[in-house]
Amino acid sequence: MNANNIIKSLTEKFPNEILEPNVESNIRISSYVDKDAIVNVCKHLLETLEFDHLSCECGVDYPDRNEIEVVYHIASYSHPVVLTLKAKLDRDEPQIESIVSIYWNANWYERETYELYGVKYTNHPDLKPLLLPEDMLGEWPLRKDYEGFPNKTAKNLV
Amino acid sequence: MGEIIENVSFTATSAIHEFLKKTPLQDIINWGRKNSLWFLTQPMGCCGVEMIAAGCSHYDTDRFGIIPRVSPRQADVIVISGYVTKKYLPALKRLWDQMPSPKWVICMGDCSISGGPFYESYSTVQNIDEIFPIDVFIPGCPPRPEALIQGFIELQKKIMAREDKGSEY
Amino acid sequence: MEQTIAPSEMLLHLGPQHAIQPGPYLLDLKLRGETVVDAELEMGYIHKGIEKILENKTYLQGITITDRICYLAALTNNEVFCNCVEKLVGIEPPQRSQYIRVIMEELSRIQSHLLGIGEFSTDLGFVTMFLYMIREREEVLSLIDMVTGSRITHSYLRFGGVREDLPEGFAEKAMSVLNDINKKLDEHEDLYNTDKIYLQRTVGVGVLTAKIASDLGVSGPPLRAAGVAFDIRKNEPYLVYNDLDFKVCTEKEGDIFARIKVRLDEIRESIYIIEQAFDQIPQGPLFPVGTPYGRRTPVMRVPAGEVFCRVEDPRGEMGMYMISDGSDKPYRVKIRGPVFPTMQALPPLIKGTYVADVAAIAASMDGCTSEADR
Amino acid sequence: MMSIVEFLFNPWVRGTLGLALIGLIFFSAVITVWLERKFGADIQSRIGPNRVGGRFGLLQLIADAIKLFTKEDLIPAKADKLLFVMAPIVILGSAFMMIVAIPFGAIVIGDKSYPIAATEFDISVLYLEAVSALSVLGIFMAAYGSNNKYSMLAAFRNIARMIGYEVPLGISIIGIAVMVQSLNIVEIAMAQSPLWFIFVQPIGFAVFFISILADMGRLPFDQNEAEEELVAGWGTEYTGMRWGLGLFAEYIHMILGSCLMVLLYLGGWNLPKFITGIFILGAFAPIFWFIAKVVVVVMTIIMIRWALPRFRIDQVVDLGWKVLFPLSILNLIWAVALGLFFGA
Repeated sequence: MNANNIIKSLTEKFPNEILEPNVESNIRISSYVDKDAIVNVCKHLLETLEFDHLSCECGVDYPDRNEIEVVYHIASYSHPVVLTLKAKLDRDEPQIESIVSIYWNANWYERETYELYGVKYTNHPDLKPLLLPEDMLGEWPLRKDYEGFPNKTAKNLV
Repeated sequence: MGEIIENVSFTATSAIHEFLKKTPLQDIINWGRKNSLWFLTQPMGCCGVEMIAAGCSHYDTDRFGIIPRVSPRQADVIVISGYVTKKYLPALKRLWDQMPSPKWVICMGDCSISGGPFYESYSTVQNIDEIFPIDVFIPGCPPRPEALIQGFIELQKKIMAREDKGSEY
Repeated sequence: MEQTIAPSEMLLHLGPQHAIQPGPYLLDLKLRGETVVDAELEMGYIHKGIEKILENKTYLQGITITDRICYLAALTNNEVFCNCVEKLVGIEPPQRSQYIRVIMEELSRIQSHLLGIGEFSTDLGFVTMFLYMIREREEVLSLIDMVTGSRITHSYLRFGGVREDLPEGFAEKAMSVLNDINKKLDEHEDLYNTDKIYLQRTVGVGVLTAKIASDLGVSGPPLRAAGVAFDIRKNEPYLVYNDLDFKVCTEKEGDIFARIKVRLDEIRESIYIIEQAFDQIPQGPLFPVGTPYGRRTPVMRVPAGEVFCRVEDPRGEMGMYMISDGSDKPYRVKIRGPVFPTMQALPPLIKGTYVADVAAIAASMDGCTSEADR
Repeated sequence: MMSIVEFLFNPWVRGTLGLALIGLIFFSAVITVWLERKFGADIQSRIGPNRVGGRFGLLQLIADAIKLFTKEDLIPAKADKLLFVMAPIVILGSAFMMIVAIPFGAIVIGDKSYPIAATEFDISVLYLEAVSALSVLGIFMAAYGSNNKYSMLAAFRNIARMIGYEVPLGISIIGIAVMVQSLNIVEIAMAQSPLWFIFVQPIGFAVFFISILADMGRLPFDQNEAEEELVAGWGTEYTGMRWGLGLFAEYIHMILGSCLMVLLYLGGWNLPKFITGIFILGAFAPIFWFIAKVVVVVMTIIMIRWALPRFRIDQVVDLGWKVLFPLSILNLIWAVALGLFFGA
């Protein structure tokens, strides 16, 4: 499985949904994906390109662009190529379809992204906070404009 | 007897203990207590690993009569061995309430003393000393097992000198 | 998990404080008699927000924080963080540093596996084995202590190298300790292989097949015990692992016994790697010559860009995704710990087993709550 | 000579001796706990208690007892108070009821031996087995009374296990009773004068040993207080003194079980005649011989505890019904055959 082949296969199958494909090295590829096509792209990756291991899923906040990116790192147990898929979401109302139906272990990653960034995953089986207590929901602490961070320090420290 | 806790009944009378405190008999009781400080196994972070190691062959807290217990009902000392988070604090308070007095708290590691490297985190609780009556602070990140043993010995000294915060019972 | 309980069922909360746990988590079990009907895991009890903290620390300060992601694999956590920064900056540590890193990380793997096997043994009621394992672990820890100056949180790695050179006579001392451990390990394994009760408790219990394991995103020893030879050291070699000869230890069965066997084999394999590394280690500088990188690099600006790095943690695949915006602090750091998916795989795995097996299975997965929570 | 015998048979003297025995049993339980800690430490290459009371930590258990007895006594709000309070007493009581029938050695004067037992009756072995099983009741009371799910699971396990081991235990005892043609434990002990029953019925001994381990709840059969799964088993909600009593009861149970093993299979107090013929030795040697054997058995049990992992509960029941039960039947057939061969 070659990095260029993967990109080729992806862009041929999804000419409009895969944007800015980029081969960083022979084992790292990155690309933007249209947020509505994420499930189909993942299905294609799993079924034809041997990407059977969702390594990681996370959110990144860009307040100046008013965007939240959801980043998927999809790897494989058989070849060393890691594909970084990014989907841009509207920061005011971030919403994307869940990929739990394709990669089972996306479950907790999505719950985590939900409570830390406020990204709503549609079709998620059980979307509720994972790490934080229930009453911290809505603070979205990993967003860049989260206010509670440097202020909530120990009183006897500088 | 301390304050009345709701829904818990006591069978001993406080008068006996008030009387005992004035007599040298309390020294004997304290001797027994200090030599059998059973701590609650409740690892919470890096320090938790060192706490486990302190009970094992190389350091062997059993020499001092200090052994780990799993049930809070039979423990005397709770070692706060890490960052207390907002989510864990209610559980920790409950564990503390479940322990029968006399009971003591040891703060192990910088995280539980002041927050350590995580003092500015959105998820941790600061100033544990306002929540629990802490007798001994063990600095270090994490403190070595020797330091934990020394902390226990300091607690023993405090108990013998009747200066500890735990023996209100 | 359905909260409704049938008349013959019972809801049992294991945790947040319970003896099977290396750190607090809450395992809700629905029991029918001794059989687990349904299970749910709740975590976050020691969630520290490391990702947010890393965004607000300079790169050098970040090394200290990465130590505390998982207290049993501080060196590999350092490694993945330094790897990311080195890739972004475009430097590579000199050969000697790379060998030292390999040696230290393998030592760290040995101590982590020893503790893992020990904790598993104590959950079977095999307390003596736990103490034996810890006894041997202390020897390894004192070796690490000798080089880094601390037992658990080392902050030993620096961008482009390591903080200190190996002390005099380290190789001889290390090899004598490791050979000793090798011998004792044979004894222990003999005990594990012949003890009838141990075999009854482990063989065929908690089977995680290769198909399910890869579906659940599990990596590390639990996956290798199912027969998938997935090891980042081989699949995507970093440092000098290409020059070293080692095999990926796998078993076929995927049960508890196989998981422990894989860990025991990996300890031997790590000892073999360290032996080779001591033979091949060259003399030379610790930091790349001609660059400003050294033991102390207080202010460091990293060119803008993003990188995803993976290393092999004692528990599996440790990944880190770093975005830099050109300042002296990372814009976003995502830590992909190996325990997170492993813990996630626990509730489906324990469904249908007995309560006693819950402890054994949970311990054999070797979870590290601190890392899963971050 | 006869006056000593009459003196010994005086009910008042016997009552006092019985009380002293209870004290001694308590004391021996303390020693056993200490032994377990030191011995366990030795096996685990630790040192064990060595700060309190000299090098060997002799006073460690005294300190533990003082602490336990002065700890706050909590009764959970939702507990069934009567059961909660009574449970440790029942557990301890079942152990003490065993003392009544167990002879702790004998005084041999001339040809006659006078066993040191509180009572001597014809079905004492049956009685011992029945009373020893009572502790299960106590444990169930504790579990139900404390309203704790871990305790409840422990109690269920305990009962499941008891059904598994109690049958083979009984049948292996019947094997001995057939051979001696008596259920009186004194007669059984005396019948082993030249030949111990462990050599006559090795299978029976194996079955009995495993069953009695399960009866005591020692590892590998301590499913009812598996610390790693069920926190502290039935004692999860118990604090201080009450828990301490239960703990002592378990150790007393262990000592008495060892006594039973010595009496039934390991030759009791019997010594060759040329030793007991000497007056002073006859008064003391059988007792020491008996106690020495008990100590060896206790040490073995402690060693087993630190050397083995724990069975799962269904495996214990499997072991009881699929292995021990057929073996005990086999042993019974063997005993009957031997009896017919020699008796006829």
